[in-house]
Amino acid sequence: SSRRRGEPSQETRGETITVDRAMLLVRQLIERDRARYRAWMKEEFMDFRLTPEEEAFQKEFAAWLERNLPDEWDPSRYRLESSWEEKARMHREFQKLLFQAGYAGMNYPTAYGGQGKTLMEEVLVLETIASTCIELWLTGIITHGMAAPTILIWGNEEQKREFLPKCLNGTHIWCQGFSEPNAGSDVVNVSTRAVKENGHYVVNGQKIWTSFANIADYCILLVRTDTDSPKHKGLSYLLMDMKLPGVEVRPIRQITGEADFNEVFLEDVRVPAEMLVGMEGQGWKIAITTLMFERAVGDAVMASAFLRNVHNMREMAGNIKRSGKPVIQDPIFRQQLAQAFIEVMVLKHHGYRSLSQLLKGGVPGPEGSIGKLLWSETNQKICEFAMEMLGPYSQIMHGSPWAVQGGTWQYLFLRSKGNTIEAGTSEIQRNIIGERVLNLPKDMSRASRQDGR
Amino acid sequence: SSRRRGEPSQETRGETITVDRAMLLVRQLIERDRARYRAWMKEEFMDFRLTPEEEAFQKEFAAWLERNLPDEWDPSRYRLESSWEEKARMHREFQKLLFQAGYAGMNYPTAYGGQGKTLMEEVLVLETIASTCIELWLTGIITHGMAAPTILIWGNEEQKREFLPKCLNGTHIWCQGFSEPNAGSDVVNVSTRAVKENGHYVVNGQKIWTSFANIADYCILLVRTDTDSPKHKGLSYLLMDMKLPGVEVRPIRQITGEADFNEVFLEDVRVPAEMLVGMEGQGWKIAITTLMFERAVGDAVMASAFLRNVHNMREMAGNIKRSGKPVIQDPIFRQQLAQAFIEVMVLKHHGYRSLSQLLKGGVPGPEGSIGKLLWSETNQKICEFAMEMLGPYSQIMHGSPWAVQGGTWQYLFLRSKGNTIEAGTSEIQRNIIGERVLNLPKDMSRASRQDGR
Amino acid sequence: MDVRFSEEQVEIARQARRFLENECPIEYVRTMLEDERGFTDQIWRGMAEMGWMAMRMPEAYGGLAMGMTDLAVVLEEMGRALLPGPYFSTVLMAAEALLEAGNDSQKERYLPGIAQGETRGALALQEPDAGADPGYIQMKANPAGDGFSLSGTKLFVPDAQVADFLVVAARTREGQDPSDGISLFVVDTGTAGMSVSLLPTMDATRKLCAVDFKDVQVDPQGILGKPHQGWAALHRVLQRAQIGLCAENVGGAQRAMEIAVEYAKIRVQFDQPIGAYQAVKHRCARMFEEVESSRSLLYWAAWAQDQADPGEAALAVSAAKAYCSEVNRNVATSAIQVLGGTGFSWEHDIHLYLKRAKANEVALGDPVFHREQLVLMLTNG
Amino acid sequence: MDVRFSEEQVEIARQARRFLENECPIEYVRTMLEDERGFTDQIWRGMAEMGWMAMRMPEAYGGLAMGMTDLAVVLEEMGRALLPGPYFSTVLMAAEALLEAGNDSQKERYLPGIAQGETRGALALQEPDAGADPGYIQMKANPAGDGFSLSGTKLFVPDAQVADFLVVAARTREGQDPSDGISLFVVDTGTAGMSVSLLPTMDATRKLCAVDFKDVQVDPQGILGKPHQGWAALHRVLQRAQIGLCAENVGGAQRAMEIAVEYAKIRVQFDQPIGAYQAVKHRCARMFEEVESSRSLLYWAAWAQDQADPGEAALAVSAAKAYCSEVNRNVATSAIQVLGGTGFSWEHDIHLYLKRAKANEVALGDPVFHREQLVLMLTNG
Repeated sequence: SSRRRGEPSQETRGETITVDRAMLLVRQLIERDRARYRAWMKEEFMDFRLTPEEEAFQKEFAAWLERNLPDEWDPSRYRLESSWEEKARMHREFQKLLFQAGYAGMNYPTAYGGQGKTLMEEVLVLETIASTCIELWLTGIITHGMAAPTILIWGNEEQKREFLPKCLNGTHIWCQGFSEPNAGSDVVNVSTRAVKENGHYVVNGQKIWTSFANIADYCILLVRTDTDSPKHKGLSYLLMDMKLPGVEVRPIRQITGEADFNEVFLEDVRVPAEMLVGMEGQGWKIAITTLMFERAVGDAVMASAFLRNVHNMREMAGNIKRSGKPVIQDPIFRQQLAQAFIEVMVLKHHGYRSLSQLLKGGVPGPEGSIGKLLWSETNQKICEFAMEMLGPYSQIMHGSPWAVQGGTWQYLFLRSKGNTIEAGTSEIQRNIIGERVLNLPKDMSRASRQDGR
Repeated sequence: SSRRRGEPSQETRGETITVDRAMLLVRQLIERDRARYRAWMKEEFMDFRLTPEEEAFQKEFAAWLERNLPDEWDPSRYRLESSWEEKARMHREFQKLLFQAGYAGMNYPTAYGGQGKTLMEEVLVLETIASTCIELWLTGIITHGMAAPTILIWGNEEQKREFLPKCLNGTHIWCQGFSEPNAGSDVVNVSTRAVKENGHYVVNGQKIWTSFANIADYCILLVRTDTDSPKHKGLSYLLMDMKLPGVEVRPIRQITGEADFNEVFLEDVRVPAEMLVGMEGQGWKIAITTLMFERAVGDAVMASAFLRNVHNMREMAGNIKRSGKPVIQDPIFRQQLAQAFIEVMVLKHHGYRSLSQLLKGGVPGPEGSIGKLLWSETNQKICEFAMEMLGPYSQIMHGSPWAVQGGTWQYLFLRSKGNTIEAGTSEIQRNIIGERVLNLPKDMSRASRQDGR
Repeated sequence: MDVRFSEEQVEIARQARRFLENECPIEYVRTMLEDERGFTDQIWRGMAEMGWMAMRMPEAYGGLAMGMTDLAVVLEEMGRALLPGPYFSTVLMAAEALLEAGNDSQKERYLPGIAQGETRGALALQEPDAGADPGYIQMKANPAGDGFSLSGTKLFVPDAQVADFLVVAARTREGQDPSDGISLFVVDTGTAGMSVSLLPTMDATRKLCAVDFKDVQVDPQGILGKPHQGWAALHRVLQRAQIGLCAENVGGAQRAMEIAVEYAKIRVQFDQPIGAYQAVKHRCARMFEEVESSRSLLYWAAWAQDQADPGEAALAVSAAKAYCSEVNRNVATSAIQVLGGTGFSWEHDIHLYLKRAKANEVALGDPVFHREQLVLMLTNG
Repeated sequence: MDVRFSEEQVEIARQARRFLENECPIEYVRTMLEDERGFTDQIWRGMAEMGWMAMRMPEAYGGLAMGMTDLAVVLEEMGRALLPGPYFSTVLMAAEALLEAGNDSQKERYLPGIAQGETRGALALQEPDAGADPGYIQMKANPAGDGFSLSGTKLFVPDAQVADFLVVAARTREGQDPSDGISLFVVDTGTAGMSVSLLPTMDATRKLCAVDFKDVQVDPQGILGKPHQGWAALHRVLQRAQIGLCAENVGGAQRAMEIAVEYAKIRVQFDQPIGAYQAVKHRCARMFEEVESSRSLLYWAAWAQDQADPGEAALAVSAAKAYCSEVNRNVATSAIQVLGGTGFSWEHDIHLYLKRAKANEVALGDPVFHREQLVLMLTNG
């Protein structure tokens, strides 16, 4: 078949699909990748190797990236000196460059601006970006990691044609409106209301911890359309234009001093009914499946970014001194460096295992929580080690000539403290593993809840 | 007043005392110590120093111990080669020696065979024993740490005159029958029944994890005398002769290979009614208060024993080699040695703080759980460090000429794994701290229990 | 033996708590984050009136002749309040150095001014290649006339930007061991060739500076103690300053724990307060264990400094500095996790505790350094 | 890239599980604890029939010419079953050394016998002062006639008490670096001057021996590979054996976790199964994370040994050996805590898992050693 993944097919065109149909579709899409994949892989062995084609592609892209990296880019400058407006501009330009060169959306159908290849090529692109300039790409992580995959899998034809190309070519930046002030870890506890009225959803409520809301063009928004159903069944998934009247964004400054998050206040915001993804009541299902797919890809990409940090740490160990001797000569810090490397390798090969599973037709399940725990805790550990290695230099921030490696570690260290909180706390992840993977009983208070999630 | 702590006083003689009266008595007894203490202490400063009298006493006892230690004693031989019969015999002989020299029961009234001094002298004796030959003394830990203090504080005059001298002079060894197979951490879940009948309690049930039951003369036994009251209110505290018909002891072999614990089966055991301590229904209160007092003393004594282990570890580090070089030259193991020392110092000075509180009239509370957590986790950590230091030698057990330090670490390592389980698991201790010290709410399932402990 | 506080100490603590609650609320701390001086004259005067500047000075210089144990009580409260400003640099570093090594005229010149809240000092010690080793001193002081000439760079100098004078440690000769050949100097900050620049630091509640020396001339009156043999005095000064950091750590960790525990009681998730869940409850219990344990070592170290032999005193300091540092860092980090998103926001105060904890951890020897010191002592003794 | 098992590998694992469940139930393991040989002829024959002795041997010697990835699948099952006996010493150490360094006649002499389950070997490597460093080889082999004479002591030699021959690593000259000057020898255990004694060890499922050599003569046929240059071959053998230990660790940890999780579902305390409490639930979740993570590194290391360049292969081995060792130890320890008093009793099997974990942790380089190796590789590369 010459039809590519996610291209409009008879059965989905113009039709609102059900949850089960959508899951089936996801499996079918992956099945096609798998079929192509089988031809490449050595059947006899578990194999971490890239195929020759993959390896050639990776080299080609790395060379392209090397030539095309924007001059103004530098990780600590981008992170610590650029305003959000500058970050948004640089990200859009970078994404546009990627798009024009044919490296954006490797696994998206060509009909929507993608390259019609497999997820494997996409991962190779993302890993390469992560190992050199992840900062530039991070600004688009909701766009590419959440919004576009959701629209591709769950969106109707109009939504796909409207939004996917603009995600891939750098026109749109998206943000994610899931968390609410009174929900916390209890994510389904969404109280933002959407009432259908004259072909619009009228939305009222408040979102919090919304990255990029201050620069985003659109928002993937979880709203409650039904207050009678059990908690997770009354939710719906909207695509909201951030320029609509009634949307107000207030930045939240976090402990790094920067404002990576925002509060979003929604007052009588009129979102056109066509902006509903799937059907009313499917919001939670849509949010959760996309999240699980994203995670399998994210781990390998994260590992690539962390490996760069470990290399930076190794370099730093040769320069920073204790009692006049480079830290790299000290067995204690050598152990830490090794441990950091080991844990990044765990994340990387865990990611490859998940990815392999995904490419071969498996659907990622609750064991994806391991990846969340691994990346967040590994990053925290690397940052702790680096700060210990820095000794008193751990105090000197970006902007001083005495700052080591541009003062990036101080930012990363503080930022990492949010990792075990954002995207589902470690406590929630361990509940998921305990209850949904190991089948341990729920505790009484949560077991007694009605929705029985 | 020339009356010493715990001497029979008008108001308690021959009378069954109530719980509140008993607590009051405890406070009064301590108050007397405190009054004596005030004369010694420097009022101006927090002071860890011993008074000149205390220091002289400590030296005198250390010298005595040095001269009088049984020849046959050697820690690893005592622990790993002696049968329980031999251990019991050696302990009795040692305790008798202590008694004859006037070092047994320093803080017990002379009327009951004690020395009529304060708890401080008792702690000095125990610390000195712990730092040289704790093994000899451990066989009597239930006798001296649980049975005798309980009888002293809660027992009636007859009980005190009958049992205390025999505890102190080495005649009796006691064991503790609290835990039951189906209770686990839920200690109040006692189902061993005692029914009063013709001046006896007829006892039926099963106890588990009973140290020394195989060599003990008597047992402090927690039984249920009332099945209608809430769990912890229907318990009573008996002193049971282990030679009574119907008592059957079966050793439990633990992971070290030795059998330090036993199951005790009780079938129609007729315990005379005079062997009830306090009143029916007071069993839980008696058990818990004694436990808390014991803990405050135990921490400093444990620290003294652990410090000896850290010194052994230091010595070992000079002998064991890695790649031909003594481990003591390796900064990684030096850090571990230091950390072991630090944590023992934490335990020691935590113990001194608790002890000080106790001597000055405070009643130890639920924060005593810290001590339990500290000693158990510190001991586990020291043993882990020592085993890492030993490298492949960690495998070689007592009995081989290649065994390091008599193969004692292997025993200690395995034995230490029980520390966070016995005497209240770490999980239970942290519930106590969370709920009773920090006043955090109970979780729903436990909050919903009737007894509301 | 008596390990409880005397009534006097309890009263000192109570007064300190009251003063700091009034004068150093968290809003004051936040204002001082942005302030280059890092303190107001008003609070400084108030602290002098409380007698805090002179607690350990002899009565001859207006002091109270108290011990480290008493000072630790106050410092614990300062750590709890995250007190910004040059108290630590002036009282625990500069004044202690003068008390240890100064001659009568040097003491006379500086101490009364410090006691009255008019003079501030700092200790220029740490060097760029020293890492966490406060005893690694390579900056040269060369003989010049009947005095010395200082050249080089000192880093991480606390609150030098508001100091009237600096105590400087420099090497006047190469010794047999690193501690031999170190001399101490006292130099007014206006002296030619000295330049002080503020460093941008993560913990902005205690400012750190770089101090450059370029042929800074010190006359004989500026030599503190016997030349070449400054290490012994400096080592004693450092021990007290390290105890000071331990006390701050205990106070800070105590407060961070309280914040987390209070939040755990009121924040509801899945229909019950999060403190009811063992994951949070046991986390809080661990904080309590750690805070109480660090307090036990602090008390030991402070007591040993006042009362025990020098060997035990040094041992206790290194044990406490290693342990209390890690506890404060762990507790502050753990508190953020309990607080969740709230704890990750700039608006909430908990991050200020984490940042001070990290600063205290690496100041005057980090845990790795102090554990190594401990083993040196344990294997020599 | 494809990181799932092939169907063939899944089938190998299934067969191994079935065989070991039948032939190596825990009662068998317990019986072997007390048995000096540590295995029965029956199980050995069965394992040979399964083809496990010869999985990695060339077909010429009766082998299946498979990779480390396939072998790892079987070893994971063996770790799960705590298989006692000389499989590891014979197949992963002695046979691998012959495959790496042996000439045709040496291979011909030993390999077919091993493949058929008739011959057993062991590797005499570790020395008393080596600690965790398997590469610290000081025992001397002096030239004697046209062969060599061996004198010295080897310790911690797995299952030498039932070996027909030993591969011995000894120093034939002092080299520029420690790896230069090492030679390998193959010596039958009956040879005069050699004495083998069983050591009493904590993990009695794998016996360890001390082997004394007193002027043991080795003729030229006993020299394995090029004299003085044995390290390269030995290093490759060690890597595979280390992967073998990783696989055992993953299998053991997996089983220990399952035991703990099952218990947490049925053991009731305070009216609900203990697995409902987060303290236990999250402990179990951590075990799962750790087991899966160790599996990820095991797969990488086994794959890299078969398919990647030698640099990545060595890196992966050290990463996996450090990590999987700690995971198995942690999981077994944690399982005891979940099991409570039951887990502390000899009667329950969990302690056997802890003991094997500790044995595997220190065998062929402990985590500290392998982390140091990693940094050596990362900083040279």
